[in-house]
Amino acid sequence: MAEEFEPKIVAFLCKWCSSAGSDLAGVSRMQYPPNVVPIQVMCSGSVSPLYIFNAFKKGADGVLVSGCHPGDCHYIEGNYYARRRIALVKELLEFVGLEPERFQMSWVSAAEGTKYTEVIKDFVDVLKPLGPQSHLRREQ
Amino acid sequence: MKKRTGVFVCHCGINIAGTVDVKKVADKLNKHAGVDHAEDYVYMCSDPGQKRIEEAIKEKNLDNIVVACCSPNLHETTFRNAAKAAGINEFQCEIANIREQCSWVHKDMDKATVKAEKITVSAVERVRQNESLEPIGIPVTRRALVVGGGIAGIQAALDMANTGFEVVLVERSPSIGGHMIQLSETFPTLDCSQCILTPKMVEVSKHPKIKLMVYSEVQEITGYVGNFKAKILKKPTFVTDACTLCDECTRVCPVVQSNEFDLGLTGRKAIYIPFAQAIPALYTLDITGCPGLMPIACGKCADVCDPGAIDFDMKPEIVEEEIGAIVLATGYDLYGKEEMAEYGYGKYADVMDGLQFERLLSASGPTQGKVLRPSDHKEPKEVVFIQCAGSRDPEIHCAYCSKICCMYTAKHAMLYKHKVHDGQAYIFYIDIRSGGKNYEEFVQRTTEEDGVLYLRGKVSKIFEENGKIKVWGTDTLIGKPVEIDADLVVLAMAMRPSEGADKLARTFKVAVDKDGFLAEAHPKLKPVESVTAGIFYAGAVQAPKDIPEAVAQASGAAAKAIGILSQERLFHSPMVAKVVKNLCTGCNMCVDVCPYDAISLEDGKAVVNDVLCEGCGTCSATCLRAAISVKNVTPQQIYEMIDASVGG
Amino acid sequence: MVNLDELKKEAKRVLEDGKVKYVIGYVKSKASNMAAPAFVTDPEEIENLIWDPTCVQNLTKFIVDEKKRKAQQKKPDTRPVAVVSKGCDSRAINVLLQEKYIERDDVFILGVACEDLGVIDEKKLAQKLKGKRFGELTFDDKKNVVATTTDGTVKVPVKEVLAERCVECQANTPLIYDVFLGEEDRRKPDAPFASVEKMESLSNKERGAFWQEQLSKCVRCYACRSTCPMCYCDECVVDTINFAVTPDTTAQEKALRIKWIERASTKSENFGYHLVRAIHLVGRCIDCGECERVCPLDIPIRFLNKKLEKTAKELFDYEPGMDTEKPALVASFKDEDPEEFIR
Amino acid sequence: MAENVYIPKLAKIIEIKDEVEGARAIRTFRTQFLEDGFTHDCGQCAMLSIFGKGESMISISSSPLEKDYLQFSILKSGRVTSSIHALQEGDILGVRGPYGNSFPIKKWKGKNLIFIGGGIGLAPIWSVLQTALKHKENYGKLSLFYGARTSKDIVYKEDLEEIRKDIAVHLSIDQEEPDWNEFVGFVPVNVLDKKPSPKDAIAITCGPPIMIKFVITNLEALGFKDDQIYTTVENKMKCGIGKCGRCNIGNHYVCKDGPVYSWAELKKLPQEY
Amino acid sequence: MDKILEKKSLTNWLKKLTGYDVYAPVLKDDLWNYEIISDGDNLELDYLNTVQAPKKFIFPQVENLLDFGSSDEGTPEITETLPQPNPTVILGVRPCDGKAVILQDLVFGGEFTDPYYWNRRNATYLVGLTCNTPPSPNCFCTSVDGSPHSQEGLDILLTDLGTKYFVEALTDKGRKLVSAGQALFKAPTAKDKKDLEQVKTGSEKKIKRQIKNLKKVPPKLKDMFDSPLWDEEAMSCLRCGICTFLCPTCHCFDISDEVTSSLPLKGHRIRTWDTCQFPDFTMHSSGHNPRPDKASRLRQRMLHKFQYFVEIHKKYQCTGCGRCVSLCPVGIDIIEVLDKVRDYG
Repeated sequence: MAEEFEPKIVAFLCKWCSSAGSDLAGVSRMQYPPNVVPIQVMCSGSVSPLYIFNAFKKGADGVLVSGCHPGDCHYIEGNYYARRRIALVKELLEFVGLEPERFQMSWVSAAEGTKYTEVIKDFVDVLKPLGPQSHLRREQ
Repeated sequence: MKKRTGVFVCHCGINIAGTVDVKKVADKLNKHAGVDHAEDYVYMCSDPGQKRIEEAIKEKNLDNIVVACCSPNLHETTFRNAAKAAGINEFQCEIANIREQCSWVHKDMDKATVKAEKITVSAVERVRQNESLEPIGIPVTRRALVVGGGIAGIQAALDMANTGFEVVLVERSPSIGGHMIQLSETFPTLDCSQCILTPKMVEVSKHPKIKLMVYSEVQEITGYVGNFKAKILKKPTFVTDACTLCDECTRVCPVVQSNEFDLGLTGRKAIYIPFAQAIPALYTLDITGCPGLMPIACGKCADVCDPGAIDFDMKPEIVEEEIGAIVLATGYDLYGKEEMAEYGYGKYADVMDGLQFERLLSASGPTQGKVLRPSDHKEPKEVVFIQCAGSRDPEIHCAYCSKICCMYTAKHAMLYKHKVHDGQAYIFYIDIRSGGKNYEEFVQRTTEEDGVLYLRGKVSKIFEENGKIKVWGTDTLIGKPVEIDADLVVLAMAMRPSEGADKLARTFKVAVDKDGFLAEAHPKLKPVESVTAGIFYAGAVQAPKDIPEAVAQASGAAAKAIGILSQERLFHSPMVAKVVKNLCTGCNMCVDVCPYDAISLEDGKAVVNDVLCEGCGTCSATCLRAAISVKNVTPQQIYEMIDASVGG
Repeated sequence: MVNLDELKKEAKRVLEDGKVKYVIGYVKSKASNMAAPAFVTDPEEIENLIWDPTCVQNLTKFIVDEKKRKAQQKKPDTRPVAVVSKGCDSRAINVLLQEKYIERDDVFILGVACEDLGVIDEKKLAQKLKGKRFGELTFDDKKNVVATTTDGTVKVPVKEVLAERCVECQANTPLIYDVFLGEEDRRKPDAPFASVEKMESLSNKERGAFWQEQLSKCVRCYACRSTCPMCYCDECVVDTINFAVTPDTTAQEKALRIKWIERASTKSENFGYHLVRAIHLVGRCIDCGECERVCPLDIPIRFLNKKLEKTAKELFDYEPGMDTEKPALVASFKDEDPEEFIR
Repeated sequence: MAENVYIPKLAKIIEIKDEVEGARAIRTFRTQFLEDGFTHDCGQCAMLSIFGKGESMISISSSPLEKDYLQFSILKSGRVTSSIHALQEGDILGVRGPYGNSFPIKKWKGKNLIFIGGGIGLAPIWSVLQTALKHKENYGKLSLFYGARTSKDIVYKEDLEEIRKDIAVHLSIDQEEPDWNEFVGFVPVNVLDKKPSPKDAIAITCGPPIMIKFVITNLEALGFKDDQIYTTVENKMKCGIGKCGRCNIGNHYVCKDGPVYSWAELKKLPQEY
Repeated sequence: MDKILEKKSLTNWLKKLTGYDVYAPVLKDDLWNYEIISDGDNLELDYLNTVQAPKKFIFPQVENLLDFGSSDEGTPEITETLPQPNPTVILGVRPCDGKAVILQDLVFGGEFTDPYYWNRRNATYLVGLTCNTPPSPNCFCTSVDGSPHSQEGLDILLTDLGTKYFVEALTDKGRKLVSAGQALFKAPTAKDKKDLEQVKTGSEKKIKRQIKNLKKVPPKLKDMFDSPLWDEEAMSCLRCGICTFLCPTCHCFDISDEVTSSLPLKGHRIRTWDTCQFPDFTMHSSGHNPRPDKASRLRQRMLHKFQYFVEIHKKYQCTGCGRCVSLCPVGIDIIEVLDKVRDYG
């Protein structure tokens, strides 16, 4: 029997909210699939489109950018810039034919361990039927 | 030179080792190119664990280390200090979080182990490109700013002033005292609120280290921890220092406005002193109602003022103050009338909120402490108190618990009963939250000694009929509908951030939470700190609180501020943005996005003020030319981390 | 109609006055049916300038060139250069001003109105002429393009062979100029994003297949980048070397340079290049369409930029090159920016 | 089938020596081929590979008479050289070559050889110098001018002291330093100062382009003819075999037709290096 | 070996070429390009010249030189990746592009033969087609010692004689292809031969553009290294790679390492097209750039093709295909530039 496809997800988590939120999920021993490798960044606003393109190129099946809720940013407004930038990147990626489900953004606060867990669970669920991402992936 | 890296994998007892094969992780890392040492140990954070790290650094001549353990929020400092103790720069230590973000959230050992490896490799790739950095030192202006003159602000100001630091206390209304000065008695001791607060208010006004600025608002804050500059707007009171407090003006003033102090239960003149014990004792001319300003249509007050203290030409004034630390204590407001229309609030005179009821109970209140209902000044015999009016109602109102309502409602009912012995008090509640010293006993007293009737359930409808306020509800304990013909209904309205808190947050560059309260830096470990260094919270500005909590937090904030003010120099994280001059074209985008105004253009190139920069990196994502990035979170590092995360 | 003699007169005047270093305009090309850029220093040669729908190039690129050239010269002539500028090209100048890349005094703008025309698309014309080979193109006063083919001359209304970018043009009149020629006739197209909308209406899969095929053609000659006035960085993610090397650049810094995109013109790298190009032009691309025109393999690159232009307009009400004082699209935000896509 | 010219041979680093520290660090590497290697002539180069980082053309600074190892002295300057610097003894890298022409040492029999080097530019001529030292009987007087920015930037320090016993060594640094007893000033000035005689002499110079330029001017002033001056040209190279086009100057490919030129030959080429 | 092939038999011949990959010009989205054809049914040989020359089959834009990796102990391991291509027939090669292959042979041969190139070259069969009408308005093959019916570099040359092709099998490889479809080919009649001559003489006259006295150019260029002409001509240059990437004779390349996995190390060393027109082409890692501006790079292109190459190989490195002229976005015209050089001073 073929092994079930396990999507690889790169998650850019802002240090103050989303990474802290995922810590909280840990502290609360909430369970979610191990498909995500988190990369902590200072702020969702610091996630350059290049990072996202690169993750897909390197073979990520999904990319998540997660930051603080609007108004809740540790850096006051970094997440507002992120929101705008990510919207544009998302539109572009969809336009060139990447399945929209593969690139997601979420707001997860330091208190939202549950939400983080759900975001990851749902992301994995939505990626599994899509199979491996080959659209932007580098030829091996 | 080739960098030598060491990796230390912590078992955390079985916390990590239970789900992650730590030996395998250490083995894998040992084989990783560039890693010269990898080991695992049961508790890395323990003394012997730290020793192992220090020894390995020395023996193996390591340039940098990764500790794979719990969240960096917990032991990053521990391990960085260990690195420092072993003679390498603290920034040559990175944490791979394989507990909160791995072992605790997964069950499958194989998969969790692979993930832990990736997380650790990713940290290795990051640390290998870390620069050694030294904290940035800045001199400190040893003065504090307190915004808000309620009990929290007063307490914080006094604590700091008594330690010997100058304090500027800014209050936007004409007097300090806040909501506490409006209260009758306080739970659970039934102390007279004014009696315990006024001495503190007087102390503020007389304190040589406190500069009190009432009727003032902070308009702009620039600078950074240790060196803020505040622009404070002093609104004109139109009354000069010549005033002798003779009160003639008030007598002749023809304009009657709603009295804020009594929450509209009474009126006041356009020229007024807020309340008898107001600090400072100064008259203020409220221009919203005064016809006398432009053109002079009235001027009666000026006519009767012997000392000539009325100055219609008084202008707003901007005062600039330099300060080193800030305490925000702007408190709360009650949930708005317009939002609680379902309970007839604002529609029926005899439906009032808790603060209004406080005024009714207060000896200094409109009824001199007699409980008389507003509509007909009769003593209400049946009073319904409704808790959670606006709180704990995520669908329509506020999701959060306002925390103090259970207690003050109990107090209201008790005080009512003390004044109206034959009256009946009903309390609709969801459940009673009486955590706090002597609080539960207090609530028990209301039922046992004062016969207050607690009804567990929600009120479905309130309407006026035959001079009574009909209250329909359900007692969910007996499962039957309840109908009460009340004389007075008191709503324990939700607390919410005082008006303008959102603007305040922007002015001070601090974050607000989803409910509009100011967000603390960490919900557990930094409850007093804001996200901006040097700005602290006291009282209900951060979340609903009762008086002792507000005071405690105020003292905490004061202590934190003193912690800053008592230093010669402050140290700032050196993980700040750095510009590659050659690449910069001076397009100004980084300047536009910087939330801290830390970047400016000099000779057409971006220049970062290290002291202002908080290292968020928004500039680096915006720059099209990769000319700016944050030290130790550079695109190069992220690139390698992506590589490690996707795993080839 | 833009009076060519008037244009020449103005160009000659600033040149003769010594007000400008040279005039950048269009001349007839021997090599191509489209015009060629010309750099005129001799007032006599102003006579060669032309203005017609073959003047496709966005000459703003050469203002960028001039700035780079000046940076290399020890004692540069600091006089401005004059440039013939169409509406779209003038928006490019605006973006350069907005990004403080040039100063207003660096350029003397001879603004020319496209009125109800624009520039022609050679390929559309070729299709119209049903594959007949054509030689020299001229234009009559009835707004026809007159082509000499093997079967004699053929007249085609210019409007029928306008470049897609002109059909969807939102700035047919220069927004910024020192001298303005022609009629101000600001037209607003009914469907400024029609071409993109057509693409959007395809399924995600179909679009994916489309771009897979199109981008696999790319040979990475970088003509699209090279012709773009906004691609003025000294260093590009696709370059192999850091051009911003100075004597004090350390080996470490050079070694750390990231290869975001590999040299190979393979699918993933081509996607990478074009995605980065598109995202770097968001809020900056003013749809002069030159990237697509110059592509020797006819990859419809303009779609990528146009798509983001549409997104910026619809989501953020941002139009590039319209306001030089505004912060850039990605360097600003509004509280009410959409976030339905965020969980 | 002929050997594939693009495939490097693997070689092991047997010795590493720090020559210069700091941002412009120089290290000397001695390598030994794992299997069959190649032999080279004085002045030839080899392409060193760090797999994953790329290749870099480096001149071979050991003498062809040295059969045990190939020596490379490498200035840390870019991606590849930085990763070579990160290698340790025992590590393996790729080497292909040898490439380019060589110094016509056979023609120099009986001549006085004057070596003039600056900075890392000593490396390419070191191979000739070593060869000449081993067969001193073949040549006239040997002398060496060598300069660096500071005394810390001098390469082959111990070797220089060693050869001092045999030949005249004129060291210089650009600026005054305490405890420096030799010449202070640029290399060309030192040459002018010491006035080597052009009679029966060959001058071999290598260093930064600006130094070479002034050395040649000064040598000409001292009466050296164009064919008495030899230097090496360094251009960007990728293939090493005259195909990739990068190092093209006139009808020459420096990797194949260079890097060694007499000033007489070099003068005929476009000045594009 | 001369033969006649009826046009209607072309498809049948192609079908007989089993074991070969057959490519021919195909029109797609207004562009002619070589595509693999499964059968020759829809083949149209009345085509303009393809955008990309057949160069890409022999000297592909990306060539894997070797794979590298590392053993468990961290020792580098390398694997040679010489291509072993299927025999490939390129049908419809214009004579200019055929000649270009000869020029490429000079580059990739010589002292160091390039095995990647030659493996592909030896597996490639070039079937040319005489240009009865110039495939590009900017054709100038006759000015650079070429002609629309040049046989150089081709294995077979077809000439369109209306209903049939005159087939000249020029090499053993060509004869092999013809013999694969032996029965379909007939011997040419005397008339066919006469027709062939007529077509050939006629075709040369149809070439409109030319450089007169090109012979004067190479010696002249020698003294024009520092001429201001280059600055003038390069003003409009965009520094893109169209002229060189699409040139059938340009051969410059880059070698770079592509890491596909860093843990454990895996990747390819690849060779990719590069061009003297890119500013990073000659830049040293120190930042020094011998060709720092557009003018010096434009000069390099001209000098390399019309002076240096001529000095080394006694041939122009240009076949007059006109691609660089037609496709230059700003109309830089090599013909015009060379005219100016010839008449300079």
